[in-house]
Amino acid sequence: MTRFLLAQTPIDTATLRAELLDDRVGGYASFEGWVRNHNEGRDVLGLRYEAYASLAQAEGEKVLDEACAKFDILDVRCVHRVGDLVIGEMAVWVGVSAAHRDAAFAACRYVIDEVKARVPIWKHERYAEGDAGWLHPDTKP
Amino acid sequence: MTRFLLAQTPIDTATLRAELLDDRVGGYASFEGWVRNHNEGRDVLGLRYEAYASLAQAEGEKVLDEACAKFDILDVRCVHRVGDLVIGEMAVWVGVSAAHRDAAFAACRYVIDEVKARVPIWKHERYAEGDAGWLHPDTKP
Amino acid sequence: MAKVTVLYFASLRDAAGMSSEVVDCEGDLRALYGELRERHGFALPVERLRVAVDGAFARWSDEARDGSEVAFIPPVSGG
Amino acid sequence: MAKVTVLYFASLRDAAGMSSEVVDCEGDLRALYGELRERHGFALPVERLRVAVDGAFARWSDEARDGSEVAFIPPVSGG
Repeated sequence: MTRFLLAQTPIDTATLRAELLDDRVGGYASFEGWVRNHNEGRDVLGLRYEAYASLAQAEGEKVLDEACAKFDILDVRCVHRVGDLVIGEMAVWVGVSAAHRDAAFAACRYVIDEVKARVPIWKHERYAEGDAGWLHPDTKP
Repeated sequence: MTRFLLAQTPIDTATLRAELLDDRVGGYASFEGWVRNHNEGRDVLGLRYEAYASLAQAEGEKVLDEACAKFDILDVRCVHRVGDLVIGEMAVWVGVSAAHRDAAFAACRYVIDEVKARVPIWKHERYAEGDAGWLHPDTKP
Repeated sequence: MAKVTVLYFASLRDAAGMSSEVVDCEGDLRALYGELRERHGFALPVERLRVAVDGAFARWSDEARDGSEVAFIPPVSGG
Repeated sequence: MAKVTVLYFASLRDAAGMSSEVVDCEGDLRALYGELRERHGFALPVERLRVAVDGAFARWSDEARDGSEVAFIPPVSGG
């Protein structure tokens, strides 16, 4: 089953969350990344995400497999937007269900950290000053 | 404003989450505790939460104030159910918005841990064997 | 001699068979719990409880004030 | 001599002015990037990139295979 998804359209967290409901679940942790109106001291008007879709899909799925292996969780999902987003829109969502909250929190954190570090998705920001650019953070990919 | 609430009825996370939306938010972390069908090796049929309402309200609010002081977050909310709950129902919800995910995760974890440890709410479980009882965990309150 | 309203929650309420009662009280809150524990057969020792007066956490060494509302808080289990 | 399809993303695509091209290639993937960097004026040094072949991460020392699809992956910024 596909647990990592790239989405062209707004993310419906209620439906995604419902897929993780299960009588054995005691703790559900989720994280959402939203488009902020500022980044590194600059006013942001909007942004665009571009992905290398086939590799992003495979690498995202790998991150979720790792989360299942490392933590005592019941299930995990992640969706990342591509295309144009406005301020306040959701860019990424992670949801994790587990019997206990320790594992749910740890896995949720792991997934968002690894997705940001490894999955081939790039952010293009448009600034209030009129310029725009791709973000290529200066950390080891 | 009241940011900690005791609820007699099912928790509507979509509405609660919407109250935390803000153009400055980059990360939103949330936690939900659901009623599991088992606890400490026993099959659970359902449960009831009882609160010392006035003190629970005050202590819950205090936990959220502490979270705002300790972590670089924009806002935080917590709702805890009281009354009868069935398996799969949400017992508690925590939502935190922040510019960055580190603070959102840390504050979310802090709130659920402190609420569980300090807020005067008690769980009464009914078991498949027919008996029932109050949970008074053997840790320093 | 102070007259206080005592609130019982969870297993204390089940053991007392009531959610509150008005009692006469001399001395501090620790002594009050000791007396009520004996009367109602509460299983929980004072060390596992917290105590609140008029909706705020209090110290066991506080004196019971006439007309106040005292709550014994057994170990909590929310979440 | 191998003929490979090269994919460009993000700032590499902007700099190349195209999202893909077919190039002739001798040697390993590191050499291929060096040649294309010179041709298109890419700002990013090879140390800051990863490379993928046919949809899977690869090593810079891998030889380019005829007919394969090579993608240079600049530092990612999802989330």
